[in-house]
Formats: sequence, structure tokens, C-alpha cells
Amino acid sequence: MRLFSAKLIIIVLLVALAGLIAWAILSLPFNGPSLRAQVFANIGHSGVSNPVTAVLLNFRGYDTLLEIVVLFLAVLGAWSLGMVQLPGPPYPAGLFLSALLRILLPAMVLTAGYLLWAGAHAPGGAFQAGAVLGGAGILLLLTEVRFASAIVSWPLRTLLSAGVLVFTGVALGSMFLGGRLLEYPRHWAGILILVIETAATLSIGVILTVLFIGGRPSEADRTLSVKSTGKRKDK
Amino acid sequence: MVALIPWSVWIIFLPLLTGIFAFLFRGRGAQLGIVTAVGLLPPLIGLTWQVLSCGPQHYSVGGWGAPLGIDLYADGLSIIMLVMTALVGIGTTFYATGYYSPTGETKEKNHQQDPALFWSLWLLLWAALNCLFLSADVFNLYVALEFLGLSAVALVALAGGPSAVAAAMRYLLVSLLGSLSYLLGVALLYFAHGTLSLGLLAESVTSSPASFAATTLMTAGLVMKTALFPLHFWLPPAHANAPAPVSAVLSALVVKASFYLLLRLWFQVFTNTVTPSVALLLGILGVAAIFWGSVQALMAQRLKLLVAYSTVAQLGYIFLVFPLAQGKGTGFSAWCGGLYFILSHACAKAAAFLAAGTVLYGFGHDRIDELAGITQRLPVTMFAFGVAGVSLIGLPPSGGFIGKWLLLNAALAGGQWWWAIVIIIGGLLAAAYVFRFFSRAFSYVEQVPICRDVPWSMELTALALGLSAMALGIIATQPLAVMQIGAPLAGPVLTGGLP
Amino acid sequence: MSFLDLSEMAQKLLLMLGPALPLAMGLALLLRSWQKILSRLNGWSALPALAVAVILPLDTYAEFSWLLLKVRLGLDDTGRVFLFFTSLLWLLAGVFGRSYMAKDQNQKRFFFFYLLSMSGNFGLILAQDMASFYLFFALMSFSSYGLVVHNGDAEALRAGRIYIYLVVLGEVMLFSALVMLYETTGSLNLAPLALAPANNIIFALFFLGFGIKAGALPLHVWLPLAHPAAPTPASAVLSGAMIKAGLLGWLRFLPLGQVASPEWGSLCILAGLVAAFFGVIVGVFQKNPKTVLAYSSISQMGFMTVSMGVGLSIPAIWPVARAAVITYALHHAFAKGALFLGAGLAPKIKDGRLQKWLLAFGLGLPALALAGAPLTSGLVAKTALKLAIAPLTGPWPEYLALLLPLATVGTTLLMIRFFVTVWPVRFASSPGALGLRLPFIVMVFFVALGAWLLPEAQKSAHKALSLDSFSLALWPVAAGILLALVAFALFRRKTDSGIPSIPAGDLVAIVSWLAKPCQHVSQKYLGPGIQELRATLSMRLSPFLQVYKKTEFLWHMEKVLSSWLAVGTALLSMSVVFFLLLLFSWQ
Amino acid sequence: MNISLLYSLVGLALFSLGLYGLIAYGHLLRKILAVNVMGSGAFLILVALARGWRQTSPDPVPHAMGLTGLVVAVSATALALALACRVQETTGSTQLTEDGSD
Repeated sequence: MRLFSAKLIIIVLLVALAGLIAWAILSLPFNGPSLRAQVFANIGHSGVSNPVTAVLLNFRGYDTLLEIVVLFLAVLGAWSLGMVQLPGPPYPAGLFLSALLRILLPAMVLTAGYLLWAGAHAPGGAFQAGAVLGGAGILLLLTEVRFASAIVSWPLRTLLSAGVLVFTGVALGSMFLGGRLLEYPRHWAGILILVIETAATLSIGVILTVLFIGGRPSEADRTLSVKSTGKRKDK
Repeated sequence: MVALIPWSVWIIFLPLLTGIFAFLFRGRGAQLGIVTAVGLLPPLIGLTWQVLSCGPQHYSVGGWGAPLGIDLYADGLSIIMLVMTALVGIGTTFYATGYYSPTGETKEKNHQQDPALFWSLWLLLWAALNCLFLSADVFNLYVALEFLGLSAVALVALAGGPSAVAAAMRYLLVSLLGSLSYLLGVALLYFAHGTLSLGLLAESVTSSPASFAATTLMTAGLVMKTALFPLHFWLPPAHANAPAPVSAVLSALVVKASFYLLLRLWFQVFTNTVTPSVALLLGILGVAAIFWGSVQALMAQRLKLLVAYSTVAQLGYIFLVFPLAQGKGTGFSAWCGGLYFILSHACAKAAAFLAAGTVLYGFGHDRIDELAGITQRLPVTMFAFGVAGVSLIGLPPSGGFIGKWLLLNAALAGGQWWWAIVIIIGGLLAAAYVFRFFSRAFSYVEQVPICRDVPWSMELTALALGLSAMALGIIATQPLAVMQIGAPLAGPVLTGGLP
Repeated sequence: MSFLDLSEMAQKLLLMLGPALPLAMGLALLLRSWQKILSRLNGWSALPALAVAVILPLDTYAEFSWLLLKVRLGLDDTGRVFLFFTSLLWLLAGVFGRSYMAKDQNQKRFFFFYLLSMSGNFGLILAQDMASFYLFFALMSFSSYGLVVHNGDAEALRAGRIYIYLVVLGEVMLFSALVMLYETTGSLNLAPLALAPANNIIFALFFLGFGIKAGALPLHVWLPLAHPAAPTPASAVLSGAMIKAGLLGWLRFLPLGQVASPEWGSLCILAGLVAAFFGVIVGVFQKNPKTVLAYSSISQMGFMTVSMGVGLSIPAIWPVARAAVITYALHHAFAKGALFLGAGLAPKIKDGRLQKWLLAFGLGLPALALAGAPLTSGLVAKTALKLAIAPLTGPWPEYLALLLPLATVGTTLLMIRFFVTVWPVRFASSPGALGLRLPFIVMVFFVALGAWLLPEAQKSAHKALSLDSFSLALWPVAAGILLALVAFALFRRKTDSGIPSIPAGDLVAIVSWLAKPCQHVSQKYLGPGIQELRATLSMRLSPFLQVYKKTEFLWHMEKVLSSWLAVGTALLSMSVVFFLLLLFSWQ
Repeated sequence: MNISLLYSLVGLALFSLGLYGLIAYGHLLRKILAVNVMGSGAFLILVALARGWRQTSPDPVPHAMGLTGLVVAVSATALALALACRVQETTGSTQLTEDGSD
């Protein structure tokens, strides 16, 4: 009863607050000031033709750099919870599933590549591509434990941080070449953005896969699986 | 030439890079930490010099400039926050080299804390703080807030154990709630004014429903993240259960980051929107925080919980800045008082948490009732705690005294004497909870509890931080001069302004 | 570099060494490997300061701009006298202490605090700017807490507790006063302070802040508790040297000789007189010889307060009054130092004629000096005081002419009381160490010599030698002895417990003593009514009271506040109220 | 009623709904989902209002903000889920004990 009345109070307050904010939204000046014109005026110098990508990777590239750091941090956060056993496949992949995967995985990688490339002029980009890659990774993880256990330790860590490192490297590098932070050298913007996005896609894919594990993959698993090659752990 | 070096970029990217390297090269964390602590000094000195000699500094990332691009901005306020971060950061780094040293395995049972992850997360958190203090773009500040929040949550979780994980979970949810509320405010500001730059918003924000909503949402979110009473419920468990160096950083720096943002918004963007009545509301909550936090600290059974509740109380003081800054001619004094309070509280609280962490490390527990006679075992640590306590109480010659003194003068000169009473009573309450622990720690017992060897770096850093809180009371002129640069308020610094 | 430069550099170095050497040695005591060597040298670290006082020319200054807020040390005429007796006292007490504390397990800790307090004491005398004066003062005050509580028994801890309360209170007052002073003068230098317009608040803060150290009434309560509780060498410097830091603070910061403030002057004279008599009256009823001496210090500081008050009332007399203050300070420091050392030495004297005579003479001379007996330095000091009072206008000269001899009678009585309490009932079987006797003898030697050689006291010394003052000085001492004989006759038959006594720390004791009967009375007379009321109340409020009593109520509240529902409600209502407040103030 | 305005109000409703869920429900998974609903609401407002009144092509800046916010939300959600699993492992409960002491 007490809980119910408390929730009632919350609903009343929430409705009141939402009403006030709705009023604020309704009173917004439409066609008010925006950065739209400025974005389109400068898009020619951005190295890409898709305005959203131009904002994400050039005009406000610093935001995106930090955003990838945040994604990277999620892995660190999950790992700080301690070691977890790699999730073994619940049951061995059957003939059908294996055959499906053989078609599906290359297709997913290809799709990721396309999305990455398309980002320059159409909706798409590193995150979308990375998400598809991540999906592929999770599929692999669920069916084939050796895949994940093979890359634990430094190759995995390098892949995880590649996106941030390449992005930071380009940002600082362009500063050393005489510009400001993230001020790509003239005519190099397009290619540099592609380099950043490629590294970011890879990293995002791996990060999402690793996040699926939900903790730091135990390195003991690797030695275990190397020793007992071919044999799957029971339960 | 020195004037042209973009020091702010280095202040952000040095810890960012070393943080990632600490993840890549496991086992090199302590070295990377020390490299960061030492390496940050030149850029920090350089930037301070630039700001002192040329006024506030702008830097356009990507060369686009606001509003299209993102600007970095440094004025006196930023410098104060950056220096505070560096002071506590350097201390924490050296403390952690001892705390995570290979010989001293850490105390938490059934969970192995990972030093490599600590170093990585801590350095990234340092980068996040620097990022936040240097940003001049409200959306970039949102990303920086999340950056900060996630690294802080991960650090709390690092302690392992049910209470730490639960505390981290609650902390994360609160942090997300705060950021999303802030983000909605950012959206409203953008659609109303078409810019995200703090400087341009400052020029265009006027009283309108949208700015009211933005002020409300952003203030509520940030107040939640600053743990103002009665929204403080996440702070004591998170700060008390984290590993010792993390507690110090969280209490000394992380809560100040959201408060810093609040200061920026209130005094630079929403100057036309906020009114004395809403400032009064925050002030009243601040008073409640002082009383409630102190009372809870007085009743706390564990030392780290006592220190954590002390943070709740001390955060109350800095919210008095809002009403006090509304007084005629006392605004700048209140501003300086608040900043001085933040600065000295950072040093003192870090020292107190590090000392408490040393006690926990040495004795394996921090139950106050069972800590009789520990001064006989850890005299340096207890001295550090004492020095920090002097600043928390606000006795001269400590930085805490200067902060309270300026606030007191602002209150008296502005005719708002009731705040002065609160400030004084708050000091007495602080004395009560500090002495409550002291009477226990300093009592003489025959059977001194067993204490394991404590690395000297842990004992000495706590002492150094405590002494720097003291030193802040002696060298008040320089920080006050820095605070003046680019300050949104003007007026005299009232140091003896009795009516 | 010429010879002159070189000697100037050496002078500056010496000046800095005064406070720096004890500080460095104190800190070095923390290093285990150095302890053995240093423990022999502890007392001697006062030597550079003594050398500064004796050989450096007046008005030597040294600035250390790299230190804190530009530390400025210097030797002026007031500072020289203070530094002379202070450093001598620290030196002799330190040497005495090495033998006295030889068997103490915690002697290293003792000397750590001893050296730190010493550094603070020397530093504050030499300091020529506010910041370093304050810091040295704080260093001395806080470090001497370690001296007060050294014994670690309940008595020492109680004394320490009361001491530290008052120290903290004093520090807050002084710091506030200094900040305000800086605000009005805009300078950190000590010199122009006296020129600042006399602000009553600053004045009061200084008066009370330093008054705590100087044992001014009613802030003296720590003194009779702390001085006896500390080990003897520490009580000697506490009562002889550190107490004068409060006096020096007054001399440095009050606008003496510059601005006439008759109100404050009269207040000082009054406070001083009350202290002079209060110390004597309460002191006579003490049983512990060191407590007797502590009360004597309160009384003697009263005389110095009187002469300071004279200077405050009429700036023109200040040179004369200043001479009196300084002479008195020097004389009192030596005499009190010798008495404390003697009190520590007495139980360790061997039962031999020579030794007994040495003790009797060593205690008798400073006691007579304090009483102002003819031919002693005390008479010089008393004469200086009389010279200072003479030009006063109004009713004061008459009152003082009557009261001062009376106070002297009291002092004589007090000294006899001290003698009775300190004289050992049974002498030790082995002679006390030479390290104890020698500093004591040197100290007594300086008591004999003391004020006669002081340049400031030349005039009064000359006058003190005249036959006129000789006879005038004799009668109060004689009256005191007579009174003591009468008292002795009255209480001769009674055992020690029959002699009335006042608990040490009078006011503290009175407060706790008063609290008891109040409780008793309220229980006895109001008891039934209150019980009835309590019963009714507890019946009505019992659910609430019981929760509250165990403070679980507050815990419970915090738990309630910690639920998401409560926090959510708080957040939402805060936001709504916030929005509405903004809205309603919108035009 | 303008379509972008409608969507923005729907976004606001989602935001409020998420906020209610975060406050009122105890189960951690519900809380995490509620935060996600809140986030989606905020991003919907960004995207909806970016279209403006009658503009043919929307303002790309809010879109970029939304995308950035989305990635941040994904990261936070992943961490939150990992934490929630850990809470269940160590305490055996899918809820947080609502006291501030331990």
C-alpha cells in the first residue's frame, strides 16, 4: 500500500515534469538557428560527402574519439569484474549450423566492409560495420570456442585498443604535421577518415564480441584448450 | 614559442595514451603512472603560465572553431580544477605504487584485484577529468561526463566483493540517469539556440521555457551526480567500498567534476535564467547536506564510511556558493570561497581516504570501535589524518579555513548571516566526527592490534596531501589570483569584511 | 667578495640557524640511525640562538624570499632580550633534561617535541613578518602538546585535552586577527602593524589569543594543569619561556606607545591586578609544588600585564613601561626556570649538608627574587614597575601603591608555601647526577646576576640600590614571613589533608564541581515532579524515543532515503519545484 | 500537428516512462532496460527535432549527437549488464538491497 502510494506520487510528479518539458519543446522556435547551413557549407573540405559522417569524423571528430574511448572503457569495466570462463557452445554445432556459418560469416564480414565504405557518402560507417562484425564474432563465440580462446592475451588487447590508438595517432599526427588536433592535412581527410574508420570497425567488432563474454576471458582457458585440442570441456 | 604550444591537448592526451598503454603492456602500469604524474607537470605549468600571462586560452580542435567544431577552453577556474586534479592525482599515483606493489597483496578476500586494470582505468579517469575541465562544448561535456562516469564505476567494481559490486551498480545507474537528464537539456539548448558552444550559448540564452527546462534538467542531473542531499544515497557505499586510491579520487575529484560543470552552466550560460529563489533552494539543500552528512558521519561504524559521509557534508558547503553569489558585491568572494573550499577539500579528503585506506590495508578492517591504539602502529598515517581533519574542520592555518572564511565573509557582508551560522555549526560537527575517531585511535592500549608492513609510499603520500591542504592556507594569494582570470563574477575578495 | 659581505652572510646564516637547528635536529630524531648521536646534543641546539642574542649586532635582518611568504627574520632590541633569556632557559633545561629523562623509555619522543617547540619559540622571537610569526607560534603551541601529555597518565591527558582546546581556540583568534590586520594594513611586515588604526575587534582577538599563552584570566586554566603534568625540563620552559611568547605577541602587535587607548589600558591593568592576586590566593592552597609555581606564574604575568596596561593608557610612558615589562620578563624567566629545575632536583638530593645547603640556597634565591627581596633582581623589576606606574593619572597610582606591596606579601607567602611543599621529607641515598646539578647552579647564577646587567634596567637598578627602596622592599617580605608563621602555627597540628586546598585548574574544577550539586538539587527537589513528567512523556513518546535513543532512528531514516523510490521522489519534486520557481519569476 | 513535433513528444514520453521504470522497479534488468528506454527517448527527440519544420534535409549535427549518444549508451548498457550478472553471482539477488550502509 505504501509502495503503491509512493509510486502514485512519482507518477504525478513525472507527469507534471513531462508536461512542463513538453511545453518547453512546443515553444521551441522551429526553423530556429541550427548548424545545418554551416555543415553543408564546409562539407567540401571534410573529405566525405555524407553530412553525418562529416560531423562525426571531422567537424566533431573529438566527440567520436572520446566515444570510442568510452566503448573501450566498457571492456575495461567488464574485465574489472574478474575472470570468467569462456562460454562454451551449449551443444556441438551440427552439420547444418556449420554449413550455414560458412556462408553467413563471410557474408557478414563483406556487409561490414560495405557499410564501412558506404559511410563516406551514405548512412553507414564504423559503428554500423562494427556492430555487424560484432554479431559475427558472437556467432563464432557461440559455436566455436577455439576461436575466442586463440586470441586471448596481447593480440586481443591490441585489437581492442586499435581503434582508439589509430584515432589518437591520426589526431596527434595531424597536429604534428602543422595543423591543430584532428585537423587533417588538406586532401588527406578522406583517406585518413577511412583509416580511422577501418581500425574503429575492427575494434568495435572485437569489443562487442568481448563484451558479450561479460568479463575478462581467463587465460587459463587458452592453455586448457591448447592442451586438450579437439576435446571440448564438459559443462 | 612556448606561448603557442597547445598544452591543453597534452594535458588530455598524455593520460589517455598512458592509460591505453597500461592496458596493452600489463605489468608496466606503475611506471606509466609515474610517467604520467611527472609528465603532466610541464604542460600544466605551461598552460597556467599562458593563462596567467595572456588570459583565458581557446583552442579549436580540428581547426573549425565553434560553433561548427569543438573548442577547448582554459581560464582560472579550469586551471584550479586541473591543478587540484594533478595534486590529488600525483598523490594517488604514488600511493597506488605502494598499494598495488607486488609484495603487498591486497586485502579484499576471494577476489584478485588486477593492478594492470587499475592503472589503465585510473589513468583514463584522469584523462576524463582533464577532458571535462578543458571542454567548452556542452555535448562534448556530455561525452566527457560519460567517460568519467564509466571509468569511475569500473574502478569501484575493481574492489570486487558483493558490496563493492552492488555499490558500482547503483553508482552506474545514478550516473546514467544524471547524464541522460543532462543530455536532454543539451538537446533543448541546441534546438533553441543552434549552438553547442558554451561561449555562444552564454550570449544567446535568455529566459524562455526551453531554457527553464534545460536549466532544470541539467541542474537535476548534475546535482544527482554531485550527490547533494537527499540525492546522496549512492555516494557512501561507492566511496567506502572502492579500493583506497579509488576512494580518494572519487571523493576528492570525481564529484567535483559535475559540480564544476554546474558552476560553468550557472555562472556562464544560465546567468539570465537562474533566480535568487532557485539558488536559495540549492543553498537549503546544501545546509541539509551539511547536517545530515555530519550526523551520519558521527554515527558511522566504519572509518571509510565516516570519511564518505564527511564528503556528503562537505559537498553541502560548496552549494552555499549559489545563494551567496547572489549577494550584492559579495559574489566574487563567494566564488573564491567555494573554489578554495573545493581545492582544499580535495587535498584533505584525498589524504583522509588514503590514510583510512592505509588503516584498512594494515589492520585488515576499519571498524572504528576496534581501532583503539592504532596510532602506536601507524603514527605517520594518523598524523596525516589529523592534518586532513584540521582542514576538514576548517581550523587555521588550513585551506579549509580560508574557504570557510571567504564564505563567512560573503555571508556577513551580503547580509545573509544565517548561512554564517550554518558554516560555524558545520565546523563544530566536523570537529565532533573527526575527534570521535581520534579519541579512539589515540587512546593508549597495552595490546596494540597487529599491523602488517605498510609501504612507505602509502604513508608519506597521505601526509604530503594533508600537508598540502595545510599549505593552501598559507599561500592563499596565488590561488586567488588564478581564480580571478576569466571569472564570471567580479568584486573584491572579502577577507576581513566584518559589517 | 669582501670581508664585509662575508661577515654579513655569516650573520644571516646564524640568524637562520637559531630556529632551524632545533627544527632540523628534531626532525633528524625521526631517523633511527641518528638518534644515538643526537640524543647527546639535544639541549645544545639552543646554542646558535644564544649566540644570536649575545653577539649579533642589533637590527640584523635576513630575508628568505624562497620560503613561504617571504620569511623575514631579524633581531631588534625587544627580541634580543627575549631571545637571550629564552635560549638560555631552553639550553639549561635541555641539558638538565638529558640527565632527567635518561631512564625514560620515551625520551626520544619527548625530545622530538622539545626541539620542535624550541624551534617555534626561537622562530617567533626572530620573526619579522606576520606569516612566519604565526607559523612559529603554531609550531610551538602544537608541539608543546606533546610535552604536556608526555607522561601519558590520566592527569596528563586531561591537562593535554584542556590545553589543546585552548590552543586551538587561540590559533583561530590569532589567525583571524592577523588576516584582518593584513586586510587593513596591506602588509605582512611586523613593523607597520602598530600604526594600524586600533580596531577593537582585532585588539580583542590579539588580547585574548595571546592571553591564552600568557595565562591571562580566565584563560589560564590550562596552565596550572599542564605545567605540573609535563616533565620538569618541559615545565621549566613552559613556565619560564613559552609563557612569554604571549607577552611578546602583545608587545609585537598591540599599538603600544603609539595610540592611546585608555579603556584597553585600564582593562589590562585591572586584569593584571586580578591575576596577580588570584594566582597568589589560589596558589597558596595547592599541594603540588609545581602547581604552586604555575599559579605563581599566573600572578607574575599579572604584573607584566599591569605595566603593559600603563603603556597602553599613556603612550608617552611606554619607554619606561616597556623597560619594566622586559626587566620583569627576564627576571621571571630565570627565577621560574631555576625554581622548576630545583623542584625536579629536590627529590634527587643526597642527605648531606653541602647538598642540602645548595638546594636551600638554590631555591631560596629565586624565591626571594620573585618576592622582590632587597638586593635581588626581583627588586629591580619591582622598582621598574613602580617607575612605570608613577606618571599615571587618575586613581590608579594610589590603588597600585597600596596593592602592589600587598601582592608582594602574597608572593612571599606563595614562595614559602612552595618551599614547604618542595622540601623533601626524606632525602635520596645517592647524589643526583652532575647533569642535573650543574644546569641548576648555572641557572641560579643567572638569577643572581639577571636583571642587574640589562641595559633597559639601568635606571631601576640604580634606584633599587638606594636605602629608601631597600627598606620599602623589606617590609612586605617580612610581613609575608610573619603571616606564614601564623598560618604554620594555626595548622601545625593538622595533618596534610586538614589543610584547605583548592583543586588545580580552579575554574575547570569549579565548573565540574558546580555541576554536581546542581544535579543533586534537581534530583532531590524536582525529582518527583520530573519523574512523573518523564513517566507520562515516555509512555506517550516511547515508540519514538526508543528508536531515537539508539540513534537507529537516524540510521533508519538514511535507509529510507536510500531507496530508489525516495530518491526518485526527491529528484522529481526538486525538479518540478525548480522549474516552477524559474517560471514564476519569469516576467 | 507537425510530425517531427509528434515524434519528439513520443520521445519525451519514452524518456519519462524509462525514468519511471528506473525508479519504480527493483529488478536490475528492468532498471537497465529502463535506462535504455530513457536513452532512446532522448535520441528520438534529437532525431525528430533535427528535421525541423519543413526542411527537406535534416540537420546532421543532432543526428551525429544521437549516434554518439547511442554508442555511449551501448557501452554503458554492456557494463551495466556485466555488473548485474556479477551482482547476481555474488549476492544471489537480482535486486540491489536498498540500504546505504553496506
